[in-house]
Amino acid sequence: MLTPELNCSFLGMNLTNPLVLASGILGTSPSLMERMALSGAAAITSKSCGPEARAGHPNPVTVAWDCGVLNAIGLTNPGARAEVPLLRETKQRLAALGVPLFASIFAPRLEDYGEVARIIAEAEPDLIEVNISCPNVASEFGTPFSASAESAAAVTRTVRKAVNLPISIKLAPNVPEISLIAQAVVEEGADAITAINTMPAMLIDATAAKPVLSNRTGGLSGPALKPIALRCVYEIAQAVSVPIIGTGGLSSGIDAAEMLMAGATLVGIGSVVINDGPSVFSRICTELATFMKDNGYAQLGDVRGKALT
Amino acid sequence: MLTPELNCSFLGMNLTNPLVLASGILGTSPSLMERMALSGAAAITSKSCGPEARAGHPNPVTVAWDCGVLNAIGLTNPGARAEVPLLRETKQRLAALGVPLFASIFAPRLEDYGEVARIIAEAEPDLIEVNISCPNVASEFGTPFSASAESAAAVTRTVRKAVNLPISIKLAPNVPEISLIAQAVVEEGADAITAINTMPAMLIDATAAKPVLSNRTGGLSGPALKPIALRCVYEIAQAVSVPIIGTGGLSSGIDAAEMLMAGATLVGIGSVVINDGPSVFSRICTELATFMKDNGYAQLGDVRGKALT
Amino acid sequence: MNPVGLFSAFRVQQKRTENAYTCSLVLNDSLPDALPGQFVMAWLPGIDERPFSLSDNDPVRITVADVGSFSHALNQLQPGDYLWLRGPLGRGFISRGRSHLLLGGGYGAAPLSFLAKSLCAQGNQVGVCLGARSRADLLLVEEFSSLGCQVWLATEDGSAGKQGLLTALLPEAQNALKPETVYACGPIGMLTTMAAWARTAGLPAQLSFEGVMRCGVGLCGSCELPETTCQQLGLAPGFLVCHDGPVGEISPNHFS
Amino acid sequence: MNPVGLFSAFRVQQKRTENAYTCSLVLNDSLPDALPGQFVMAWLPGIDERPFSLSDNDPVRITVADVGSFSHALNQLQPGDYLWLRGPLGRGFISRGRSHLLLGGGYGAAPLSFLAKSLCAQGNQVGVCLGARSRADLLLVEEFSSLGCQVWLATEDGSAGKQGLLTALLPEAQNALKPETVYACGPIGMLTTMAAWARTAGLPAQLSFEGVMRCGVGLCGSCELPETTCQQLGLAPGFLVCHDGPVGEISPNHFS
Ligand SMILES: Cc1cc2nc3c(=O)[nH]c(=O)nc-3n(C[C@H](O)[C@H](O)[C@H](O)COP(=O)(O)OP(=O)(O)OC[C@H]3O[C@@H](n4cnc5c(N)ncnc54)[C@H](O)[C@@H]3O)c2cc1C
Ligand SMILES: Cc1cc2nc3c(=O)[nH]c(=O)nc-3n(C[C@H](O)[C@H](O)[C@H](O)COP(=O)(O)OP(=O)(O)OC[C@H]3O[C@@H](n4cnc5c(N)ncnc54)[C@H](O)[C@@H]3O)c2cc1C
Ligand SMILES: Cc1cc2nc3c(=O)[nH]c(=O)nc-3n(C[C@H](O)[C@H](O)[C@H](O)COP(=O)(O)O)c2cc1C
Ligand SMILES: Cc1cc2nc3c(=O)[nH]c(=O)nc-3n(C[C@H](O)[C@H](O)[C@H](O)COP(=O)(O)O)c2cc1C
Ligand code: FES
Ligand code: FES
Repeated sequence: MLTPELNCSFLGMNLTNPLVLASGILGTSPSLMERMALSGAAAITSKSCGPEARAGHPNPVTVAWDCGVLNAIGLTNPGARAEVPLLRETKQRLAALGVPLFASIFAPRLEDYGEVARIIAEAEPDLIEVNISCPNVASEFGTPFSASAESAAAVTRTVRKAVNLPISIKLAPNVPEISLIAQAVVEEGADAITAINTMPAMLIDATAAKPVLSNRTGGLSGPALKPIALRCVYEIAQAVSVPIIGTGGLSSGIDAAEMLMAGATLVGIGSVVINDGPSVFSRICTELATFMKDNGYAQLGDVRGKALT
Repeated sequence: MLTPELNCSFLGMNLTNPLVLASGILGTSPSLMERMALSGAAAITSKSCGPEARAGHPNPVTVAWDCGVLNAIGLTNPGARAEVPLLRETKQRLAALGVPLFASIFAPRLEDYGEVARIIAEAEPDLIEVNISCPNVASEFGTPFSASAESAAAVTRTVRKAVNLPISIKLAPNVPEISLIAQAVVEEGADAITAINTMPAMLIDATAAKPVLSNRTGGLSGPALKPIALRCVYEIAQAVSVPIIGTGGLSSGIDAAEMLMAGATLVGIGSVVINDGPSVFSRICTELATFMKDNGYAQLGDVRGKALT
Repeated sequence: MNPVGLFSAFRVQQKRTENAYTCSLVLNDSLPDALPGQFVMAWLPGIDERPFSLSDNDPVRITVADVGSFSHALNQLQPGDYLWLRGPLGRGFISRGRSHLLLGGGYGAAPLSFLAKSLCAQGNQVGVCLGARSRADLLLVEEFSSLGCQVWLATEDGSAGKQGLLTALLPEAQNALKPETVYACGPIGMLTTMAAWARTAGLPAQLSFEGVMRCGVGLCGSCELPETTCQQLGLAPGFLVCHDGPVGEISPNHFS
Repeated sequence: MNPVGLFSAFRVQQKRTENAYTCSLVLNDSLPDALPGQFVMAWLPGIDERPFSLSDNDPVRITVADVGSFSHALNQLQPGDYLWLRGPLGRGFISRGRSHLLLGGGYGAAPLSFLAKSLCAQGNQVGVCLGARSRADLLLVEEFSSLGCQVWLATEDGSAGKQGLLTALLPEAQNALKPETVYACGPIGMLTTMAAWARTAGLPAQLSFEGVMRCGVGLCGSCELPETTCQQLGLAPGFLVCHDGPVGEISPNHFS
């Protein structure tokens, strides 16, 4: 059999493979984003950016163990205005490699989403990913907009009106029925859905008798999240027909194949960067190609949605 | 330092330690329940029982790996009427050991909860645990009652009216704000809260290109669930003052201590039974006592809620 | 948790017909650290999942009697087809002594062939009693012989070996072999008869039980042996076939 | 994922004052497989968490200069107090050749003491250049001497050793030692000067960098070396101090 084709099309963009760097992993530095594109990330999502500069939470902000990662970085970002030149620079470097840039945004209030989107649009990213699901700022911002179909739809409407770029809405796993929220945002014009963000969680150090993170709670990612993410994507794929960026706990090419089978068009790669470093993309690509070859899949389209039927 | 005291009081019952067998683990057979009480479980929760007999889902119903367990047993039970003699026998055997019996119930419709509770009350369990959060019957029963404060409150009201026994409501992790649901059920008269049930999840076998469980989705338990459970209990403990049976992913005495520190009064032990078998309770008790001794805790009250402040 | 808890995909390498309704499926790999008496949960996606003893592990082999829809589907598999297994699960046989008597009723011969192979490889003396309805139903007879075991047969219709029940072979085999331990796998009636005989003979017995397997890892409780069986055999009540077994060890003293 | 990612509780076994604002905390255990040059994230619950190099690992020791609130809190710890660490993190020094020159500015001496100990234990020839503002600021001088290293000193005020910057010691040390590799830890200015000198001398250099550590495991991006620094030193852009470093290796050829 011939080498399987990993290239795929996503909202009119042509990607060399389905792997996308997930938002927040290694921030927004042009050199780091470029480094991951060189390693094989077919698209790059930048760290979520909001209206104002934020330093993020004090240390500890991350712990990792064999089942996953807990983080509460706290949406560290330079603020939308200062982010624009950074994204421009990143976009330019990525464009040279044929890699699209997805710019992630968030806002504390509904009204701000439109404004942040408009500012970030100046950097001309290929897509705006709308983070309505960061679990690590609830004490400041209140319940995330991902909590209900209504609030998720309201944010989508606001961003949809503000910009002409493709938008993907990033959903949270801690809801009773994620497919209803997916339907609501698609009805408001979301071009894609990114699922999922981290799951709100906490680790306590028994000897210290204290939560490990300074923010006390954090977001769970990595292997422990995979079964949750697969289930969310599986449910969303049955409810809507827009493409899904399936994200959560993927660490191998086999994991990526499983996510595609659950109905994802692209797969987000995040916490596994801990193990391999930025070069993780080339490993996962190779593994995915090997899996496809061994199992007689000629192209990604044959893998996609296979577990749905 | 003296040997730490593990005994504790829970809704007027005196328990020799804080470990409770979680519902559904090893069913409702009197001999198995007795076996776990003999190994050190200080209280036993029976498998959830509903109005009618259910065979449960076809195989595969469980897979386990290093980060956790996925199950979709499908609420196998003999129906409330047939359950009563089983529970009577269990209650009698446990009473001889000074171990209380918590009888878990569920129902597909709101109306049925009262009826099931009334029937099960005939067996005179020490507490009725109201399972409103099983993720594995959604395709038959619709969204679980744990999904909103309103539906959770409605079930609590129904059961509260039906029986005079203490009741604990078992909550689900896949909600945006578990503390609001906890408040709602306490307002309706819940004497305790059990948190959490499993997290809805899915595993796909890439080679088979199919979900592994016959029910497709299942409930995630075991180590992957621990950080989620700790966070839920931590949030509930800050919102209500009734005792909490903190359950999810605990595999050691240190884990149990962490759960107590998050605000639990008792700790539920479930999936870890896979590793040690029914004798797991004695190991966890010993580890908890050792931890307390090493860290200068004389009694459970000193550990409880320690991470809240 | 349990590293053997996820399915691995195997391929059928060879299929051997054992009798009119039983085949052995030889797969393309072994399972790490599998012991005779342990079992696997075999899964055919979209069909079902059921427990089968390992009848060999070099590579994995299962010997399947066609008794219902899933075992029928397994009997239809052809070389090259996929089969998914999780395991090895449960506790297997533990070799005690140097001379061993194995008793297999029906497809109970399956785990015993793996046990016999391992015992013979260690230079032990092994005798095997096999029973079935008639000659055509006997399983793995040649395999045991070619391993060097002494073999006794019993059939209900007398078409091979002694006419009657398998357990009727016990006195003769004991005389010939002077076993230090007896091992048995087959229908529950055969197991209890064997246990009673072993008690009288003052021999420790290892019995491989069956139960309805769902989780296969000691979580769901569905494979519990009936309390009366436990009492009868002197096993602690609440015996879980998947976790405490499938092999239960019965000392001649603890029998009641 | 990363098994070193969770905190372990240690206790201070011994506290040694190194100078007016620096102490070494000797803990009650070692870290498995820690290498010289690797670091730990040290956590005091309710206070903060910061990176520190291992200055020894038999048992763990960190050498802490009091420069701000967290390092001050560490300097207040007493024997018996708890300290939580996750690690060892990052990439450490790699011994190349048999003769080694180590260059430590300020608390940069800390990881070099662990390196020197390990190099000397393997019978290598080790020279150490240490620099500080004045005699009272020098760190671990006796420790290096007692390991059997040849030691050169420089102070800005001339109160000990040569007056001037540490890097001024390089020609003399090179002449005496003929090192095959140079290793340095200290302020970034010192590292770049050292790197320039190493290029001229045709020697490979291993430099231990600092960066603002948050995750410490290569997830957050906060410890990236400035792109200009990477360019200047011939490192690939996007160098993450916690993942690619703290020790970066620079060959004399790749320097631009
Ligand atoms: C530990 C163990 C080892 C076994 N080893 C072998 C073996 O080596 N070779 C072999 O042919 N058979 C073996 N069996 C029996 C085998 O599992 C059953 O024959 C098989 O499950 C029948 O499934 P079916 O769909 O073909 O039949 P069905 O029509 O479903 O049932 C036929 C009979 O199989 C049994 N059965 C049904 N479901 C289960 C279940 N989930 N778990 C266990 N038994 C069930 C019941 O007794 C039932 O009456 C073993 C069983 C156990 C418990
Ligand atoms: C890999 C590495 C190894 C180190 N090894 C040692 C050592 O062995 N001994 C030693 O005394 N110091 C060491 N440091 C420096 C030490 O981490 C800082 O001195 C310490 O963080 C200061 O914290 P503070 O709260 O006391 O001071 P602050 O008042 O917070 O800051 C003082 C200075 O410390 C630095 N700093 C602040 N926050 C961080 C952070 N999160 N990560 C890194 N640096 C920060 C900044 O340069 C800041 O200007 C090392 C740093 C790194 C990156
Ligand atoms: C350190 C870290 C920072 C993150 N920051 C963001 C962020 O700023 N915006 C966002 O939408 N998601 C953020 N996430 C979530 C990831 O994009 C991703 O959804 C999640 O980690 C699950 O994928 P993974 O298991 O592959 O890491 C962050 C995750 C981690 C681990
Ligand atoms: C096999 C299995 C069956 C379960 N059955 C029930 C049930 O019938 N009712 C219920 O309320 N919870 C049930 N649960 C959930 C457990 O009681 C517990 O809440 C969950 O498994 C988390 O705890 P653990 O991680 O310690 O297993 C079941 C869990 C498992 C693994
Ligand atoms: S099959 Fe579930 S406990 Fe044995
Ligand atoms: S500290 Fe987070 S990437 Fe280095």
